Amino acid sequence: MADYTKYTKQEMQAYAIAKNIKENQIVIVGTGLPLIGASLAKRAICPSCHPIVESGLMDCSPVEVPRSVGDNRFMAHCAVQWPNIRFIGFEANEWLHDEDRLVAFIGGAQIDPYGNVNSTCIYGKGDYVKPQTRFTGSGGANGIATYCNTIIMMQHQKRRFMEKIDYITSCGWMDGPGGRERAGLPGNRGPQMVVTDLGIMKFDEETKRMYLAYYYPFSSPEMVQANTGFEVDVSRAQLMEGPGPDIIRLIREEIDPGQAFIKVPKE
Amino acid sequence: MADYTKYTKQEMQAYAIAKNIKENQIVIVGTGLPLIGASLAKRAICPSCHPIVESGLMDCSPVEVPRSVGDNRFMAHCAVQWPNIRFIGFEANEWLHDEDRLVAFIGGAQIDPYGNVNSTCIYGKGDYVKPQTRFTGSGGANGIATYCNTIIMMQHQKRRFMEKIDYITSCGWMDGPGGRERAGLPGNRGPQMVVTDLGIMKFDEETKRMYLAYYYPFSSPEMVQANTGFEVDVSRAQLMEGPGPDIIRLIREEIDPGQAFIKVPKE
Amino acid sequence: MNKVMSLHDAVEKYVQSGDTISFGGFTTNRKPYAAVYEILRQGQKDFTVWAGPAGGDWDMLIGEGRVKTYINCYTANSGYTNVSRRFRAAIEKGQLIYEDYSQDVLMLQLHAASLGLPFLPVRLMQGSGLMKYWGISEEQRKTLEKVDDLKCVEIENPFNPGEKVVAVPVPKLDTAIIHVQKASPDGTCIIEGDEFHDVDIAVAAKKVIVTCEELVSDEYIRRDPTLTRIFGECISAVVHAPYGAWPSQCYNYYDNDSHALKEYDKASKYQDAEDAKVQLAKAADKAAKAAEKAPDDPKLADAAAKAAKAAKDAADGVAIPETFKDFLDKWVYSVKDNDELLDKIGGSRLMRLKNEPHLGYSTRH
Amino acid sequence: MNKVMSLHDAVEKYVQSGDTISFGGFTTNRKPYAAVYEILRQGQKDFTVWAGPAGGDWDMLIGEGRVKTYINCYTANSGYTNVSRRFRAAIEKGQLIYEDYSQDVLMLQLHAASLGLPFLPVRLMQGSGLMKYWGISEEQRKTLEKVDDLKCVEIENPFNPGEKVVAVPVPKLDTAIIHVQKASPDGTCIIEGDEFHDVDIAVAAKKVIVTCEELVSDEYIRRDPTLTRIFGECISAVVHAPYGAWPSQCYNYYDNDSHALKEYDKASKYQDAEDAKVQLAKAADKAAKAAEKAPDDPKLADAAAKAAKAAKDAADGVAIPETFKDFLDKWVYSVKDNDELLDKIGGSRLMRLKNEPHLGYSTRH
Repeated sequence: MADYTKYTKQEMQAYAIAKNIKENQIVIVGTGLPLIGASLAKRAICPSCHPIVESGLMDCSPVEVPRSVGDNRFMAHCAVQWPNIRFIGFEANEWLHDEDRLVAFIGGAQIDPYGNVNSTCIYGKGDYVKPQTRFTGSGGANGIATYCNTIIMMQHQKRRFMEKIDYITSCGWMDGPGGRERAGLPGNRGPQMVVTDLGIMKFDEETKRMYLAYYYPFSSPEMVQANTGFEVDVSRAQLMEGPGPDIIRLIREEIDPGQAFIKVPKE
Repeated sequence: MADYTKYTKQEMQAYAIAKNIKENQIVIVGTGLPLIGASLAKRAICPSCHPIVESGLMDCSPVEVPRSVGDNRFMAHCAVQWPNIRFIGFEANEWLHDEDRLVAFIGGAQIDPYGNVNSTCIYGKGDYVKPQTRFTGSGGANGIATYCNTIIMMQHQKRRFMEKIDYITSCGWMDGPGGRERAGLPGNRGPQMVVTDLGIMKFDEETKRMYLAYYYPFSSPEMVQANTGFEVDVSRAQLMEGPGPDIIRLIREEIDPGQAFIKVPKE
Repeated sequence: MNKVMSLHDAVEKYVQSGDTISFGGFTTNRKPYAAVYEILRQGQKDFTVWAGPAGGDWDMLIGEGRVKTYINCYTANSGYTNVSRRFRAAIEKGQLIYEDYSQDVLMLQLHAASLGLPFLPVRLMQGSGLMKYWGISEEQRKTLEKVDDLKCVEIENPFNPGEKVVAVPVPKLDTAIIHVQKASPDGTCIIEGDEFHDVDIAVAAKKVIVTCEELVSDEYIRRDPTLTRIFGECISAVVHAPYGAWPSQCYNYYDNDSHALKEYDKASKYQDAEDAKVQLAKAADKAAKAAEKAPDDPKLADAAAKAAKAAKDAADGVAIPETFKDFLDKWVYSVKDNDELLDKIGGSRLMRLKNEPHLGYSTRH
Repeated sequence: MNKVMSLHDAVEKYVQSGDTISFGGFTTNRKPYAAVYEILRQGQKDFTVWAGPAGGDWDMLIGEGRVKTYINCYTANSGYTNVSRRFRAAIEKGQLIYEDYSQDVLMLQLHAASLGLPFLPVRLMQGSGLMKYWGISEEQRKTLEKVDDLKCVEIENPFNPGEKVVAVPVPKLDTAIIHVQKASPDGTCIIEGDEFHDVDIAVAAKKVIVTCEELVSDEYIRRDPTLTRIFGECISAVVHAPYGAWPSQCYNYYDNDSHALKEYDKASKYQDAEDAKVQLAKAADKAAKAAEKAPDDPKLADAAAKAAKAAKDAADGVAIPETFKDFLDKWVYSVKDNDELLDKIGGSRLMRLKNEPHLGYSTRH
């Protein structure tokens, strides 16, 4: 019989995502880990949440894990198939109406202490026009980071957590307190946390700088600091317990049985 | 047996409308006479035309005469049920693309020699804020008169054809040559003619002032001048022949058998 | 989340006096009349209105003095009443604060609100009275909390130097009310036929009431998501109100009630009995003068006699024509809710209004 | 008017070199690949592109050097290729003139074009690199006839003094190409599932080619006008191209061809054989250095040996991996038209891709 008592880093990360989704929240997910996390939340932790995707598919409950936000796996199992512009309008109006129902997962290649995220390019010896490494660009992330509270998904590596990133694709707290307002962004929205394979960072209410809020059973504050390219306050860090076997069974057998996004090591 | 050799003023007007619709034109119609005219064109004179209405219903071929532009009689028998904003965008893009396929029928309460039309209010002793007589307001007419060539439908009365109208709801040639450009309007669009119960006015290419182009078998250039509140050039007027019995039969028996818009006097 | 509630509770909870409000539908199609009647019954007022192509819906609320500011583009029960009569009377008497936009601009404004745009630039209204004349002056606008300080302003297109375009404000809607064919308890909606501006206002407004012909399950409404139009999280309350658009049309369901629309056309000529007496006296006076001027015209003499009799009958209380107030008493205030209204209309009349599927309307009424 | 024509004739007539062009669909869904292949075959180039959420469609045209200016927000065959590889290589080599907008802004720009707005004000991109960095400088923009002089500009909201918002230009599209489920000869279209930005570009573009899974009669498509999405007069040419979105998905019809998308993912790593040799040599070099640094790691040693062999096999011409050019030769240039492509894909493979109605995708491929 399968052993569900052990879990991988990614499973921990998906569980951390799921635990941070609240009752009745409208959750903007992409594919990959956030989708696994949101599916887990929907099925086991917080069934009242509403997953939506930036292509405009609202209240999704895919049977098989979709590969992209425009995938028919979302489209065939959702409540409404809106064109993208209606999604944009919905996201803007949630802010205009001062509603606090939306939370969004975004990812990126680089992040700075204020939660500004780069998913456009890494300059290397070049610049924006001729970078060393080009990524996809914004997609829906810039708009999401403008109007919504975000949870940022990152791999915890020094070269990703940098004091200064090359390019801000999705705005976090900018340069700290008041930074969003100065840039013309809604000040009452912004990154809430960064969920990585080593822990959960949050942002200090005063300074808006990242600090370690939780580490995992298999990580430690020291590991987090060692893998972060800037000084990170770990003094407030608490241990987050890992998922139980029922959660792991659900991920492996029902949510991602094909291991599209979470690889399970062979026993 | 019914006698189709005689026709009413309104039937002549509907026929005049139909004769001015061209092959493959996209025709913006409202209800009332223009709809009867367009239906006549579609069935007998110019079957390749595409009637559309400002509510967004495209390529309409109603079975029973609709009472309003949002009527289910249009909606159930059209090609596409667009929301109004797509209609607006289509009309703007036809101009942006320099397409010359659109022609629109609009009406009004007052018209001046340059084809500016008032369908908002008559001041009387009051003003715009407290007028003597209030009408519906613009509806789609202002946008149509901005972007499309128009054919204006009017009852030919002195109090309607005025040198100066109280309020311009739908812009014609403004104050004459270059007037539209000066106002910020497309200069290559504007009123093409005014079809009344007494004749067809067109606009002089040089002066943009109205002149009588056609009178009907039952009217005359003198009648037109007598019922026009400003000097109108009738020197170029020609007789337009009336409709044959086949046309009248079609209007009475097939297009508007309920006499919703064209009353037929009892014999 | 189950958002189903009674019409009474939905209107009580989500329509407040002073709200900025917009209704769905188009003149005489899919107008949310059931909710209008409930607002009339409950007494909310002082609305700032962004009326799309409107008809009797707003005419009734204007006639009952519930509208503070009326921002509009077209108000008529087209085909029945060329210009809605209480709307017209209120303006001609100087009793209504109102503003005109063209329909294109107003619909784009509602759409821009749904897209969250900060303002809207258009190439419309230029050269026309719609730009030149303001129903609400800049001074007055500053005193109206719910109205933008400017109706419109000419600005330059930053991408085409020298080109003047028109900027207009984007509405901030408190409340939207729409009537749809099918809705489910979580607020997901199916609109059949033209959606009009209903989706726009449902996204743009803070509070949204949807009344529906059929209340279906959340599972049923998801059977074919290509048919759904509104995300349930936009909706505050779902109310089951069959024939909730009566006497306007509802695509695939029923046709206009032409009898009721004609009744309203006639009744809404007169605000109330007093107004009927005054107007009939005036009409008699006018007819008498016309007859005097042409003493040889027997038709005019006849008309004058008839007008005189109508005026006298009204003055004496012998025969006062049905008025706007009477119409509302009959169809709104004397009935408790939508069920009582349907009983009053009567089952057979409702059946006669039913859509004939092969035609898309009814030939039986 | 009957607008049905062959794919060849439609592309020849309505796609010109130098056109400003946009495709419908979303990354790997309903992308108009059949038309892309025909453009590749016919040789049109120098496109100014307003790419929505793009994938292999534009990656192929970029890889073949057909794109002059690429205005984009996202380019990936998501789930198969994280960043489209010819797009990426072209940028990293400085060979592509490109501009980034956020997806929200770009989609709103296409929408604004469909609405005929003069420009578009948004509350988006503020504070980000998207405003700060311009892929195409103001100077360069002035030399590009089809590109606006400004990427964006901060302006004040005239209705909210002090509020800075971002104005962006509205695209002027020459050509749009979309793939839909059903179209009729007069150009009326049914789109099943999400319409994406397809209706927007069909209204906004001067010339529009629609390829369709099923060509139905003008009468049939009007049976339920609530299902239709595009007015025929927007459309220039209607092309019957079953599986015309292959290897992307088509809602209600077929799933992604994951084999083909994986094949493209691998092949598009290398522009051509020469590029493969260079890249494999570099990879071998890198692996050798890594192994050198950690002489005790058998895994690294193994990887270095494998990389060295691959590089040598490529250099010797013994085994060159499939390249981008090979992929196009195989699936595009060696076939004459869509029919030949379907034969090459093979009937059974097409059947395996077919949508399973109860799921909305295929489990058989």
